[in-house]
Amino acid sequence: MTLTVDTLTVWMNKFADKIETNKQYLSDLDTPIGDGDHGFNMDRGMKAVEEKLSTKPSDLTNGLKTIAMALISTVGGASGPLYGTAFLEMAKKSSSTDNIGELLDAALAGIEKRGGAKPGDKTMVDVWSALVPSVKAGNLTKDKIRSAVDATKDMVAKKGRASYLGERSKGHIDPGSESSGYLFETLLETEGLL
Amino acid sequence: MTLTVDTLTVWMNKFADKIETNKQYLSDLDTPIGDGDHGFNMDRGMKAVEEKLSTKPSDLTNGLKTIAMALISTVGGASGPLYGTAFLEMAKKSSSTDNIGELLDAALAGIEKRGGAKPGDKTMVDVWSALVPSVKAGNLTKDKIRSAVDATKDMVAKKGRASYLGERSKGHIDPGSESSGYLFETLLETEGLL
Amino acid sequence: MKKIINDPHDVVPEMVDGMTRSYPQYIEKIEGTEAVVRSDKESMKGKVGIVSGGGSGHEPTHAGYVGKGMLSAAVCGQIFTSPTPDQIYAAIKAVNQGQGVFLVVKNYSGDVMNFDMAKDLASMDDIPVKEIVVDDDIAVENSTYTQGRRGVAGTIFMHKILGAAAQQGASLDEIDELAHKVLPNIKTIAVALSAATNPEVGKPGFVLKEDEIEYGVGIHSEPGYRREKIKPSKALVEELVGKLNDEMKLDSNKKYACLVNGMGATPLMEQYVFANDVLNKLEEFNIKPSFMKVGNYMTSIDMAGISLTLFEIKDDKWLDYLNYPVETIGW
Amino acid sequence: MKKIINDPHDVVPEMVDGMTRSYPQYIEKIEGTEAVVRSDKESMKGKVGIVSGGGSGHEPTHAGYVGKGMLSAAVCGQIFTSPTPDQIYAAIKAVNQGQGVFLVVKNYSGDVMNFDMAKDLASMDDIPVKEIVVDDDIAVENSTYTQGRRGVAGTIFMHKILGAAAQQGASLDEIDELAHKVLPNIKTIAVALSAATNPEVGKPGFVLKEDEIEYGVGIHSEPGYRREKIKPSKALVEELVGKLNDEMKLDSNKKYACLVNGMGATPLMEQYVFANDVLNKLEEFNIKPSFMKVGNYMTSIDMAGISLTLFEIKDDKWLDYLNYPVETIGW
Ligand SMILES: Nc1ncnc2c1ncn2[C@@H]1O[C@H](COP(=O)(O)OP(=O)(O)O)[C@@H](O)[C@H]1O
Ligand SMILES: Nc1ncnc2c1ncn2[C@@H]1O[C@H](COP(=O)(O)OP(=O)(O)O)[C@@H](O)[C@H]1O
Ligand SMILES: [Mg+2]
Ligand SMILES: [Mg+2]
Ligand SMILES: [Mg+2]
Ligand SMILES: [Mg+2]
Repeated sequence: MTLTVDTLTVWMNKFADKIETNKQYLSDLDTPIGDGDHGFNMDRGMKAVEEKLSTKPSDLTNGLKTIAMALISTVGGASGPLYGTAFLEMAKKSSSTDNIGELLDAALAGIEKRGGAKPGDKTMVDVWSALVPSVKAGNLTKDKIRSAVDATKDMVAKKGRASYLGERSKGHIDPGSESSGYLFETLLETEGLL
Repeated sequence: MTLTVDTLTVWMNKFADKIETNKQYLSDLDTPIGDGDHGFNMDRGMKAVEEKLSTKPSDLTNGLKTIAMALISTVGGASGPLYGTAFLEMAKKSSSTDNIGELLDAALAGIEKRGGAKPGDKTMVDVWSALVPSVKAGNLTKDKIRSAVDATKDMVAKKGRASYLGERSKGHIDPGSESSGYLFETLLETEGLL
Repeated sequence: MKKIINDPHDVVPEMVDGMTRSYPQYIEKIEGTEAVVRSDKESMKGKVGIVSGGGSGHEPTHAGYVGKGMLSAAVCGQIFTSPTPDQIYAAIKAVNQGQGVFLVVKNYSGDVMNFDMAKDLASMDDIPVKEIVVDDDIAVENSTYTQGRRGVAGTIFMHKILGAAAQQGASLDEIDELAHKVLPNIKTIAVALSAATNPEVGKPGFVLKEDEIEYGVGIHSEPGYRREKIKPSKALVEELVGKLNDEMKLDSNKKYACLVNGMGATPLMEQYVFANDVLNKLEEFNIKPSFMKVGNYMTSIDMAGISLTLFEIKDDKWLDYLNYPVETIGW
Repeated sequence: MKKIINDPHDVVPEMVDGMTRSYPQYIEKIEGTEAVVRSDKESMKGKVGIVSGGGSGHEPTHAGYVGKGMLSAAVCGQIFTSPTPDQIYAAIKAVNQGQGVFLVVKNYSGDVMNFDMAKDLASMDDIPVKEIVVDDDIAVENSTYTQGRRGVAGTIFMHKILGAAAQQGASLDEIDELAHKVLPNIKTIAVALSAATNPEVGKPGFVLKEDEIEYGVGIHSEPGYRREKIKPSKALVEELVGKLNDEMKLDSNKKYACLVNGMGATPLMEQYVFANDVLNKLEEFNIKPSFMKVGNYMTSIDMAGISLTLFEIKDDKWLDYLNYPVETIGW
């Protein structure tokens, strides 16, 4: 349950790969209820993260800060400040703990504060708020991730671009939730982390 | 061989009908080697001519002038001033003769002067210059008209919009020649004229 | 997708270079960013800076409105994607003259969050920053529980008015007050004939049938409120002015500015025909706009369609601001 | 065909009404015609009148260039069809102030003949009239035996220069001399991605495949000189600047004005990317344009494509004329 700069790097590289593989799919998810760019946004950001991490940050705090700054300065859109804030809050928190659960708690709080979304608003907050407790409880599974993501499908969006659709946002998975799902999946796949 | 205000009116109404029936075809001819509007231009003009003639001009000169002014002020494009000039020159000439051949001679001279085209330039001048002598000789036929029009097909345009195509203007009938063909056909069909 | 571009990923930097290099008399690039600032630095001296920006694809918005009398800087994000806080922050710093900086943001979560983060950065530098979030698109239901309405073409009226006020020496607080007074009076509604194709995406945001239109679309091909068969311009005007009237209660005793805005692929020919029908319809309300513009002002790449903005001019000073001379590419 | 219009036959009058009613500060209709004249009559007093016109479908050309410092009047023909002599004549009479009237005609048989007939009418009224026939399109081979070259986007430089000279009091003879000096230095070449659809015709002038472009098309969808697969913007610039160079022999010791012109449906985004490539290419010749414009200036209804105009500025006064302030809708 301890995050180190090394496991962080492994995690991020896996996440970057997953995003790259699924960038078209993420953008396709963003097409009916958004503007069709979520995959491209995230891919641009994670490419920058990979590049920055390749210069080997000295410690966990620096690593998290590097990721945050890379995301904030390359992703743009809604997901940039949200993912960026998540890692920035983890960086801040990492001065007092390296427990992944506590770090993710801080990240979630940051996302909620930045975007003002609550669970049920059909945003990445739904996935984060469902899965962070599982991480802390040590019982995160692929199934839990999948169902947290899929749960956004029948929600009516209250925040983000999808909210302009009102009731018609129903029936589509939220793209930011899908990419957040990848973040948790790759966390699960990172050996020696959970 | 005498043109009167009555035969002129019959002729023009027939010509207007023929133009209306074939306006799409004329515009289609104008598409590969022009701008696709010749039929619409002529139809707009001949509708105006019909309307003006319905107020029964007092004599031949007035009739021809009425036609000229209607064409000049409604057709626009290249065909407007050309057909307009043709009838204007006939109007002028009609003070000294009502012989259709002599009138058409004056018309052709006007067209040549206005547009500067010579026979072989793939314009309506080709049809007029081939057929006016036949009218004068009293041996105008449908076949002669058809072949005068068709002869423009293999010419390379030197004047008008089609000239921008150079060699590629070959293989297409000139739209202004086709409409001029209709003018001579309806002349032939007007009883008591030739 | 058939477009005059090079690598789709390079569209934004190449476009920004194209703008700044074609019009060096008005704008220049802020080193290391895709943000542009006025070339005429003299014109900014001692004035509040007005900064706007957002995703690219709405040209001439936003960079086309940078210049004396209008915006001080504009931040060009990726296509249809909010610019990042570091770039917005660079623009804030580039225009700050000690009088503070005012941000004009369109109401999209991305824009709002990125501009907020830039504001946080600026406040660490003790640069006073205030902002307005424009939400003129009435196609979307309003609600305090949701994101609310989108910012669309009416935003250019905000740019114009605040730019004129700043040029004439208004303080940050005065501009803030002006912006919030003006905002509720700007309303916009659009109709699309076809969606935009983001070059990075390579296909249109939605597909309409050969005889179909959609009312209420957003400037990023966000879906609208109704699809139906194409109608004559007069009928489209009937629908759009009707919606605006429901919202604003048009009144012959009031003054209005009117913007007919082409979405990028709609020829001026159609825009003028539409504008003529708008003027006819407003005449039925005994209204003759006090200010009018027709053209491509807030586009959506190559979307075919038109938006109609009405702006109730509550104060004659606002009309002066609209008429105030500017030196920009796009106004 | 999906267009925001009413009856296709009413497009021109409705469009002209839309323009004049939206911008009464610049233009007004000449009673009983589809021609427009400056509203600012004071600005015409004692000056030579500059009249242009042609078929409609090229908006903002021509009516958009009527106003103080530019055209005195513009005559709007049917779509892609020269206006008629009576309308041109009405415009000549409306602007004549006793100093004579100068006509700017584009080289199409229709335009040339109709303007000539109008000149004949005017000479019967003893109004001195001179004219220039613009033929800047280098796509077509030149020859004295044929119609010669077409007049396209470069025409707006002619409008601008003659308008500025007239506003500053040049005589009819001086304007005539200026026009003929300027003319051989303006050259234009275009590339199309899709043809225009004339609303009265209802279908496009030609059809290109999804990945095809055509070089050298005219502004009425006249066919060009070569079709090929779509290429990056850089490669299009290579072709078009190459053609212009063959014609003009670009020279770093000379001054140039440059116009990147969108054909109606091409977004500014693409135009700026293309402009950036043009500037790069000209840099290879060590040329930096002394004057530049990018936008929809001489459109072809809804054609997608771009034209590139280079204008060698042989006299610094020409540059002053280009920069001279105007009050128009479209410049
Ligand atoms: N206010 C918000 N709070 C939390 N998440 C949000 C908010 N707004 C948007 N999102 C998330 O961002 C995702 C969209 O990201 P992206 O497409 O990259 O940005 P944009 O909407 O600006 O194009 C949504 O799917 C949603 O999960
Ligand atoms: N200079 C000319 N002399 C004689 N006829 C001409 C000339 N220019 C064009 N034409 C005729 O006009 C016809 C085209 O007319 P139209 O399509 O109505 O005008 P536009 O070319 O202006 O669209 C051509 O087919 C040709 O016969
Ligand atoms: Mg998105
Ligand atoms: Mg034609
Ligand atoms: Mg986006
Ligand atoms: Mg024509």
